[in-house]
Amino acid sequence: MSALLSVQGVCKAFGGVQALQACELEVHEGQINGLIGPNGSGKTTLFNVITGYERIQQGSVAFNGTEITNAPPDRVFALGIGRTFQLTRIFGRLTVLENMLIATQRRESWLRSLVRRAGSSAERRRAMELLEFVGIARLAGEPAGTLSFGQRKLLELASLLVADPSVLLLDEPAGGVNPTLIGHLADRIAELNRAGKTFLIVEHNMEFVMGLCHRVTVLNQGSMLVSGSPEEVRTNPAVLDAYLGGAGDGGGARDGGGARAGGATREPAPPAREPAPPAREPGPPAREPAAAPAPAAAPALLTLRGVYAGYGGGDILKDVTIDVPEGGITCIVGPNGAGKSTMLAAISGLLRVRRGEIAFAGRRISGRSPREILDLGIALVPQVHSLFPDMTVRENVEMGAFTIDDRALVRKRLAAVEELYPIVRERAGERAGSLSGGQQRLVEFARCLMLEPNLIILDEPSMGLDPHTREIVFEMVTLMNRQGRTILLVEQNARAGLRLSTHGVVLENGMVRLTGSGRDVLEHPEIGALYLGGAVTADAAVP
Amino acid sequence: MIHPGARTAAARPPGTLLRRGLLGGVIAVGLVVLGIFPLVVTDPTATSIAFFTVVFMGAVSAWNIFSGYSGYLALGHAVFFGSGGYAVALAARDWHVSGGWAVFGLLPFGGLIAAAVAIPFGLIALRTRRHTFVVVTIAIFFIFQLAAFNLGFTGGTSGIQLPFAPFSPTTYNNPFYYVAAIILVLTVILSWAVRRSRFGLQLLSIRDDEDRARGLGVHTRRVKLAAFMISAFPVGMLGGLYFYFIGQIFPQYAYDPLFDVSLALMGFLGGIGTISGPLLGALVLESLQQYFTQKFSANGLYLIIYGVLFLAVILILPGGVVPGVAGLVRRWRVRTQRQSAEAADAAPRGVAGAIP
Amino acid sequence: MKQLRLLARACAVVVAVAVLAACGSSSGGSSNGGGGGSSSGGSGPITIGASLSLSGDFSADGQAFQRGYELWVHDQNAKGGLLGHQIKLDVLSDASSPAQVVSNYQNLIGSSHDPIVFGPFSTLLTLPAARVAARYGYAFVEGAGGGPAVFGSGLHNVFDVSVPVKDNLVTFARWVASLPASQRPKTAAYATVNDPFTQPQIPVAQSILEAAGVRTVLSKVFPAEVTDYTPIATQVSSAKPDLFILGSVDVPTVSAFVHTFIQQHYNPKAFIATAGPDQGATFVKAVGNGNENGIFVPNGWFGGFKKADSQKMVQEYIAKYGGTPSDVNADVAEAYSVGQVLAQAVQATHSFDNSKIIAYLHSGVTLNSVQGPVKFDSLGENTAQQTLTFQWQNGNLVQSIPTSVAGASPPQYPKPPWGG
Amino acid sequence: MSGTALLQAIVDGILTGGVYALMAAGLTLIFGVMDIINIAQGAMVVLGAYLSYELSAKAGIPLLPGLLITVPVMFVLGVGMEFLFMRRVREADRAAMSILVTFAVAILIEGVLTRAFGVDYVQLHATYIDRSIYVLGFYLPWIYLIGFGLAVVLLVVLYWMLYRTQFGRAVRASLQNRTAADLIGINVDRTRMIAVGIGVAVTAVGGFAFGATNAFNPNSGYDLISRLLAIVILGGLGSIGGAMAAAVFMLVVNDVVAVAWSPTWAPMVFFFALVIVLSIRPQGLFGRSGVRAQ
Repeated sequence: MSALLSVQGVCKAFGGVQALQACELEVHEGQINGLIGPNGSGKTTLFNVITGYERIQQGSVAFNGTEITNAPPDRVFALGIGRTFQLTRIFGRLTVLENMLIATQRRESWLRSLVRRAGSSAERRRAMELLEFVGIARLAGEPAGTLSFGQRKLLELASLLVADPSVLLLDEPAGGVNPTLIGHLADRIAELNRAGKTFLIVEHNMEFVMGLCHRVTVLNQGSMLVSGSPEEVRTNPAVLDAYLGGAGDGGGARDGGGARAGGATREPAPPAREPAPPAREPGPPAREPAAAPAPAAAPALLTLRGVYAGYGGGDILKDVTIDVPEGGITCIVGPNGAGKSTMLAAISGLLRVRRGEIAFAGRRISGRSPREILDLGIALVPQVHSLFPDMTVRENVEMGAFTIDDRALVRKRLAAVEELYPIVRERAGERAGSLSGGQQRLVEFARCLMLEPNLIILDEPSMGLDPHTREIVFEMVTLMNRQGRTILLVEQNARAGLRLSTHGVVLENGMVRLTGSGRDVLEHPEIGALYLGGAVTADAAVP
Repeated sequence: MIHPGARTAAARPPGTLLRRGLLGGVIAVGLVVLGIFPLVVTDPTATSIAFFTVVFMGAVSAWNIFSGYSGYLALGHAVFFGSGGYAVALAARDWHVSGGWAVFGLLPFGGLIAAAVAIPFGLIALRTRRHTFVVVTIAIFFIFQLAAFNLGFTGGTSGIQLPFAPFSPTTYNNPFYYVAAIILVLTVILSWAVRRSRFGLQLLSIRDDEDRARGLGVHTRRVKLAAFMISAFPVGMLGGLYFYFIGQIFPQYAYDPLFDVSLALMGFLGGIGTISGPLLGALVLESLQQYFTQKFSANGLYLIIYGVLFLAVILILPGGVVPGVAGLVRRWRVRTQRQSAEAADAAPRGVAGAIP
Repeated sequence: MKQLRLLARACAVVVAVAVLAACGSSSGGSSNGGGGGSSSGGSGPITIGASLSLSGDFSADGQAFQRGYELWVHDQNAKGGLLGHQIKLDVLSDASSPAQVVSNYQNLIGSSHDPIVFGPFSTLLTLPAARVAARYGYAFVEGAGGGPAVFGSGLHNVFDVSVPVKDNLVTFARWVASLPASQRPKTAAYATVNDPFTQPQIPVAQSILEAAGVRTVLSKVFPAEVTDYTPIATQVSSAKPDLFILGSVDVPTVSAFVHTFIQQHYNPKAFIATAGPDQGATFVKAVGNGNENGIFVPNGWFGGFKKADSQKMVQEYIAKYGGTPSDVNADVAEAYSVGQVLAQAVQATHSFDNSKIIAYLHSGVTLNSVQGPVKFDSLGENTAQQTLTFQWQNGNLVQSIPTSVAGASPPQYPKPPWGG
Repeated sequence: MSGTALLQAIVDGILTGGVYALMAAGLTLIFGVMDIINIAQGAMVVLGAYLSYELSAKAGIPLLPGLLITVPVMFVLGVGMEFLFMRRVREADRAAMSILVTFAVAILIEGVLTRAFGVDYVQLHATYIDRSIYVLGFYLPWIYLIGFGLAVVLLVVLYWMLYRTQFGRAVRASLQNRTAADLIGINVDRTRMIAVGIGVAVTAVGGFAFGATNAFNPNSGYDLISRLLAIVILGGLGSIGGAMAAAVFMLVVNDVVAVAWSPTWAPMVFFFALVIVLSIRPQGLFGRSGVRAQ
């Protein structure tokens, strides 16, 4: 079997940092290739090089025998290589359907394209089918800018499929997508693959990668570590060491790296939970959301009562009522577009609450400015990068204490945070923008600790992180919790999230579907099937 | 998001029919007004102002085809206006074209020259983006203006005279008006065609995320350059017409920075990226400006009135008149929907159910 | 997306109607104002229309012109108006924009039916305006459209009461040439803005001076919107010519050169600027008290002009706007002369019939104006009047060349030191 | 063409560059840092000049001390402009809409000035304006030295404010990532308002320098704006030092060409240089590419 896409000796450096180091990669026709590796190992850079977004001085890229080194993106696409982006990129001011009509491999003159109507009825039909497939057909008429993160990812993939390229480069297709959907995604990828499509997939979800891929390549520090069948890779000590981290994780990867990561962090956890022991008990299994779990032991720190909120006058949250018990970790799960991020925005004051009330430690906070809410001790770490890319790491962290004028206090806190997050000291002088995804996460955590908040709200903390980093992040979450901070968590990696948590909330279509202790939710039969995805994926995927 | 979305989708078919009808009606009325204006209002002041207004409506629509759809803010279209003007003036002089209708025949030539100028202009300017692009267009604009001053064949500071048109003074403006009106209609049709074409969609995708568009096989360079040329052509024709009407072309008026700004202002005021926005913006601004200048000329008073009106509009409708109004309408629709929705949504409360 | 287009179109129509109405009413209103004047002998007021740059690039001159026109109207009405009609002035503003000028003259002639129109300011606006007037067969008497472009245009109805621009510097040049070789400047430098008003003047003067053996050490043309005058001015001052001729259209240009010369410790024996020094007090304010002295400016007229009607006008001006004779801007006299010439033509032809007026003005008669005699050639240039050259002496702008003119005070040469 | 003449031209260019830098400093702050294209910058320079004129001519307050009054006045103007209009403009089309607002502000300023002062030209006067010192065969005019000095001082102050103070951090933060800025408790609206205020305030100093070296009237501002924009972009958006360098570069090119060749071609040569530089370095001489999330 000849290599359809081959990368040879590619080097790429940004400033001093060597992103790719004599990198080799072979993608064989008709295969699903996994590309894994720690954050900052150059996976995305490699994608950019292949698709012509980054120019290289050394090395070569060949597709189907033709040299495409440094070919412009449009040419690469015309040849049949399509790609998605880690931080999804869609056309915000166009409607979802219009987004679907842009991709083209037709080499037509602009004059021709000028007289051709955008989207023949056939094209539109195809577009709707694909939207149907990713499950956002009902949004066809909406401006793409209004979609939730997960929905954007799906749209991005769908808009790519329209032009049906022969090779698809997917950058974390499962990141931020809800587990059930990941299942369908895997099925479809497998199906497309059977239809002859070749895939190169960057993904941190081991369950996904190992179950789906015929061949897995591991990058480390800009060059290929190993390449082989999932089994070979999974059992390769070098990989375990460099990437999968926590011993024994490899074996159970099929059961979900995330789950293991969660497991790994659970061991140190129990003492952490002392502040709120009752939460560990199964507790009265079923209850109205109004009544917080174990009210006596853990009074609700944050309460939402019949909250309505949304953008552009429309409601996304509808009559949401939740209690976040003090000292616990509450995890919110639910499908994409269920309104999870919207809820966090409403809590932190970024979004106006139209009806209902949010109270924190007994004080009404709905209707207050982000600043006031911050001062009350609520810190939010949003889903996508929230650092100031152009400032140094140190500056970024110090900015966390922007509202504190007492320099001495700031210095004290900074020292404390540096204790907890050595990276803040190690990379103090570097531009935050130059850090890898995982490192940025940690810096964001560090920054939100500068105000020593009582409630920390984390939106998808593990998104886009390799298993190893993810473990660290989860450890940090439990650690912060152990230090007495209440955590409110939105986690797409639902299993891991819930294992970590004392309480779980399931959100659907902007309404609370279910509340209970973490374990209740985790083990609830129907819920599990619905939102947590199962081992389904892998089986379905094996051709 | 989802519920309203579903509802609108459901409510669309009857809505569109109604809208189509109204739209057609309004377009018809617009065309009629455009067609009979100088016949109804024979007053030369009015027709003269109408002429300049129509010229600007055309020019802004053309500008919008590039800047509005691609999102690249060009402040150099005076280059096309002036080049078209000079092309027509020189052609009329050197080919000894007698005044009258013959000169109108030269306008397409002016347009072609403008489009030709757009090629090197675009090749250089379109390498840059955002603010840099804005300033590069300004710079190139000045290069042309200075060239017109310093090069011999432009007649330098004395400019070039265009032939006299032997039309009767009382209806003198009408031929010019109607030629302008024709160019305007064609430009609007072009704008509409672009908007619904595959090409237009590619332009819009460039506006939203150029790199991603390239990644989806859009030949961004070519598309942008093409759009630049397309929008240059009508502006060049209108330039020729404008200076034929004025009778003399001077460098400082051919390449007038105020022209650049005016296009942008009219476009933004009406709302760029839409078809009707530029028309509206030019219609209001150019006519009011000429009217005010005549009436409230006394020491700077008209400037103050003009400025205040302007700010008032921006205050009420930030983001341009057309999008602004649209936004209000949308919000109003959503609100009404929500009221109806609330009744329905009252039920699901129970769903937040306990585990059995 | 759809309903917004709809709405926009709706608005568009509404506005269209509104504007339509506005124009309609405007024309209706003003036509009542100005109409009917064309009948000679009646006693109703007669309206004279003009468009002036009351804002924009030419606003300074435009407003001076308005004063000139108003003064003339006032005087003429005092004398009983024109053919028994009181005169009403109908001034519209063009923001120094050609498009506006065209609309305005269509308004004045076509809509308001003003039987007579006067010219706007500057060659740039005179041309488009004159063409409109020509269409209607109107005589176009103007005072500030002297550029060759105007006379080259083949318009039969244009009459410029001022001296043709290109001869502006001749008087001065001849005087310099006439100086005894010992005193005559050895070297001269020329700098001019590229403008239809100034550019034609320089070569004429230069040829006369070079013929008289005055060596040209520097000759520069600079753009109207110059970024920085200093390099040119410094270059002049380091060339140290005895004579410096500056082709300027406004005060800032002259002022910039003056200040740089002072800073560079350079003081030419003679310094003439084609426009700017004629702006009276404004000029003095700009260059700074005392620095104006010794600077020449060519012109058809000056505040201290020993001519009965001129002095009368100046007194009225001062009575109305204050200041001293040297504060009176030459634009005022140019505008005033336009009125005078027109009045003589109307009285001679005893009608407001523009064709008769045009014929009369072309007939080669010599008319009178505050600026002196006026006699038009076939192109509409004023051939009768000779250019005068003026000089700032002890804070006053006085006529100095030719010395033969009544009340001329001899030129200060060489120029006194700055501030002196 | 003698060497000294060239040298003289370079010196002139550098000194006049200082004056232009003064006028552009405010613009680079507003345009570069706040993403507002301020068409009114020219009009504001003229306004500043008139304020200085009024104080010195009518109230008899000398020019330089007068700045202590004109600067705060202009600050208020800027704050008002931001508060009333800018903040109502959506993030997405701020750059575009700001053109509308600032143009309206520009003609308002022109209108008011015309009513207040008429259209006759005026110029600022002070004993030192016509003085100059003799150094190595060159006469260096005091006013330009002062202008240059002020420019340097202003540059340092602005730089310090932007990169060394908490406020400066807030300004940069709210530009780089608005949501994050909100989340860490920065009052983004207020920060923007003050920043715009400062940008307009420093324009008062530019007005002084402009008015002392040029005769001006209410519509002298229009010729300036395009050059100031060019300077800001060439220097690199938001780079204050860049603006200074670009201003000097522009004037030196202009003056040298004017002397060595012809003043009529001087601006053209500069604009050619500008286009070439920008098509090679779109982010400008001192701008860092991708300062904003694109």
